Amino acid sequence: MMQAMNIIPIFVAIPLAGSFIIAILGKRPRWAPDLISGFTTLVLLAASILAVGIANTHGVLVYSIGAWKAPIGIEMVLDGLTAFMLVTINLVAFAVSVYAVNYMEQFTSKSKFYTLFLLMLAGMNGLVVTGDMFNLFVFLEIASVASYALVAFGTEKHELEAAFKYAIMGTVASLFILLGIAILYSFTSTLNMADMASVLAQKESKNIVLMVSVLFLMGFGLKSAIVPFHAWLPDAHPSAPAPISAMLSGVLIKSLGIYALCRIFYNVIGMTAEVSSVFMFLGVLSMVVGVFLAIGQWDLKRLLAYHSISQIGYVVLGISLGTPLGVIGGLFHLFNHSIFKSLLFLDAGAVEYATGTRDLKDMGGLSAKMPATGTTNLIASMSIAGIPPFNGFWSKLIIIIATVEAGRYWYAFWAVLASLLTLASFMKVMKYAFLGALKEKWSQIKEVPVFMKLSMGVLAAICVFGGLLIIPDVADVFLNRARNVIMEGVDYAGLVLKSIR
Amino acid sequence: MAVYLLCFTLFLLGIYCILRKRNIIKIIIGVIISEYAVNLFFILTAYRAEGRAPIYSKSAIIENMVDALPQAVVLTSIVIGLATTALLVGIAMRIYEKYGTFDITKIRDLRG
Amino acid sequence: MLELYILLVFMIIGAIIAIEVNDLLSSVVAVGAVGLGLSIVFLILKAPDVAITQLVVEILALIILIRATLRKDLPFSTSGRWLLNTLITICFIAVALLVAGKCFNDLPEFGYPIMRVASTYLKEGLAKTGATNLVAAVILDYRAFDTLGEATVLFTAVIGVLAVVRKVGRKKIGEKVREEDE
Amino acid sequence: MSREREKGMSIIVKTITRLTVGLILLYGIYILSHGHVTPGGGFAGGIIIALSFVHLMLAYGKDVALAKLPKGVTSFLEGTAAIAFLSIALLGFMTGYFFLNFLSKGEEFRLFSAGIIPLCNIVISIKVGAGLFAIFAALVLLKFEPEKKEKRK
Repeated sequence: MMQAMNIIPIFVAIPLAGSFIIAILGKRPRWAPDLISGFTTLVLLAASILAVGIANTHGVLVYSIGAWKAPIGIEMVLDGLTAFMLVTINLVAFAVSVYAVNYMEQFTSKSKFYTLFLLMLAGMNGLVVTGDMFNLFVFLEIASVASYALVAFGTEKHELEAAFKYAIMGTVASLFILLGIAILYSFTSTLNMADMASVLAQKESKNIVLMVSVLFLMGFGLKSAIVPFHAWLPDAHPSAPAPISAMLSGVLIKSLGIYALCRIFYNVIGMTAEVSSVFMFLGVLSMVVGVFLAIGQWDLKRLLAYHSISQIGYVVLGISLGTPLGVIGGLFHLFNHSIFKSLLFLDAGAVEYATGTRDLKDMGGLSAKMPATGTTNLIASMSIAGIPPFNGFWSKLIIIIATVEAGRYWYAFWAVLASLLTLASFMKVMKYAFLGALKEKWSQIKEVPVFMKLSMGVLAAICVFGGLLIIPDVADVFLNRARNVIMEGVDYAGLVLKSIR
Repeated sequence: MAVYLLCFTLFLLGIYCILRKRNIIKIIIGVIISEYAVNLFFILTAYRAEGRAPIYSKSAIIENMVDALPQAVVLTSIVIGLATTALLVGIAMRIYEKYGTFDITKIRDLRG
Repeated sequence: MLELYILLVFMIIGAIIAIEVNDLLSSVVAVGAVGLGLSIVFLILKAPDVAITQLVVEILALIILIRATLRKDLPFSTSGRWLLNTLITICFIAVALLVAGKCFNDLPEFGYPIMRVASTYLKEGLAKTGATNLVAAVILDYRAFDTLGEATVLFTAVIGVLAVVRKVGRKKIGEKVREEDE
Repeated sequence: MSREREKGMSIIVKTITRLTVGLILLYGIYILSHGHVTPGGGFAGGIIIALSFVHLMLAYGKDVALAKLPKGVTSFLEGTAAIAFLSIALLGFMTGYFFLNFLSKGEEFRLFSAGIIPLCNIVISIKVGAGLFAIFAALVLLKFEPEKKEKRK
């Protein structure tokens, strides 16, 4: 038991150590940042796969930092949902880290890039692993501050502007969240999530729960770019360097936004019918608005960014249904979306790397010159559009079935419609960018270097075989564990507190 | 109660400044004011009537100390606020360098 | 607690001046006044650690902000439909205050916190950690992990600022760019 | 920025700075080393130390201050202090728990008491001082003028 527990602080300590070492070493020797970052993310990936096994055998594991038992000290909690998020985050991070070895040659100060990247990773891992309300805020800030700087990393006009917009909105979101935490602290007089949930269960107050729900909805809604709060995303995500776009769209909005929303609303405050219907409505709204805005775009990365909003809508819809099938669909779509959206952004980065443009009208026939990029992009496009047998199909299917089962026929209709529009939009991408005749001016371009191809290949393979995750035996280890955490709701408190004693 | 409301008013003033002002530095000032308000709110919840600071001293026996936890939390959030402000000012100065203005009505190449 | 109310009103007036005045330097100075007021409020509320930190952070933040507002040619504009937008925001603020007022009614009364967890710190803090300053005991022992996170946020901001102020962001592949020794 | 500014301010300011900057630095060290006994601590102390260098920079111009504390040194100090803080946490990890206060608590009210708390304070103050000075230096060195635009005089 003790041995297994010791894995938990590793998720924060290793990326922090990696980033500090890179910061000290600087750029001498030149290969050191690449190596350290790749090694760190590889270790983290291995550890998170191990964590899935540990969460399976031990159930809920609690690590008390500094040997102070909750609620006095800070707790780290490893349960099914945490392990699920850790695998998602670290898988994408590893692929991105490999990809960046070649891609980031276009930018100066590669060591600063890796430092910020690992800090962002540490922030996300810490946020997912923690069991303390204020600690969650601190790690949220680490990840956000690192991401503001990374969006501005190119230091061109548009990048700075997008970064400023993103930074202001992100800071306002953080302030809302902190105010919510302050009100909750005053009411419950504790900061530990499990303890807070048990106090809230005993002590009813409609007004405070309403106020705190609104604050958290605005705060985490801004972080996860659900529709009324989405204005920053289409600027910020395309402006970042491609590996960071992949991280932001792939995992950052999910761990900072969706995961935190799930954890707080399901496990701490307790989900009510009104809140879940608000979430469902916002989810459907994001789904439809995102896809309609995406269709008209000609900038490849901007188009992908709008699709992120739309796909986040599916995740929110699935999770907020609250039925076992809906939650599992939402979580599965969260995982799938991380994979294929990262892959799409990496492909867009590869196109930009080879041709120097992001304008779809300018491209054409690139498949002939860049077969690896073309193939992986085709796989990812079919995944996001929901074509069998790729992973996106299965998760969308589950969400739609769950919606129909719950009697929300209109929502199911909109989900199908958004899926069709997504298909149309990605047919446009394939047609203009990769298929058709090669334009004269692109006759000299070359396929991207080996590390970029490698990471795109790995992600594409997961897209193809990702559907296997819902085979019952496999799902029992991975997805069902995460679903159980959400479904058990405020009983979370009891489980965690029991596991401390 | 009235104290809480005054503090919340300060928070809303900051938010108003962020939403309505069209100058980058003013927006940063709005963020700073809101941050102050949230920190103040935390400390207000910690206050205990007739309380003493949570520090022991050799000469006096102190009972009735105020809540120490929010003070620690606010120390953390003050420094986080400073870090965010520094980064925002850094980005703002670079924007000034590129666009030659702090006015965001003139800085809108990106339309979402 | 009359002085508390006076200071709070002073801070609100300072904030309004900072928001509405049309000169950036004056506006920054007004924010400084608000911050100093806040620092005194912290002292009144028996939080000397926070007061010291707030004071020095305030000074540094002001210096940084003044650095950004040194230039004179900073144009100022208010966009159109001023009246309508202001009315909407004031309505929004009024609604928010109303909701918040209801919510704050349910909070423990000012001056009488519940101290569920904190009483443990106050009772056992000295014996268990050896620090007479209980705030230090909380930030560096009971909740040291938060402090690690906080130090990391600052580290991130430093690296972020250094990354953002680079003169040349992009280069051609293989090209050597002279980077200043950062 | 005009030429004058780079050389620093007037002789009066310079003289007073020479007298006070040491005191400010000393006060910062006092605040940080007594963080566990009296109000203050690593963060406040670190910021005061950074402020003493900022003070020097404002009065004497950036060259003098950067000669005293070059940029390479600040970033090295910052990274090293960060690593040191993490190692304190990891040393606790080796002896049982992450961030375990593994040193003896000592006698109350003494400077050397409270286990790892004073150590953390020192490390944090180095980190905060170096980091904030690095931020300030970076912002001062940034040429704060619009590009590709005639200077208005």
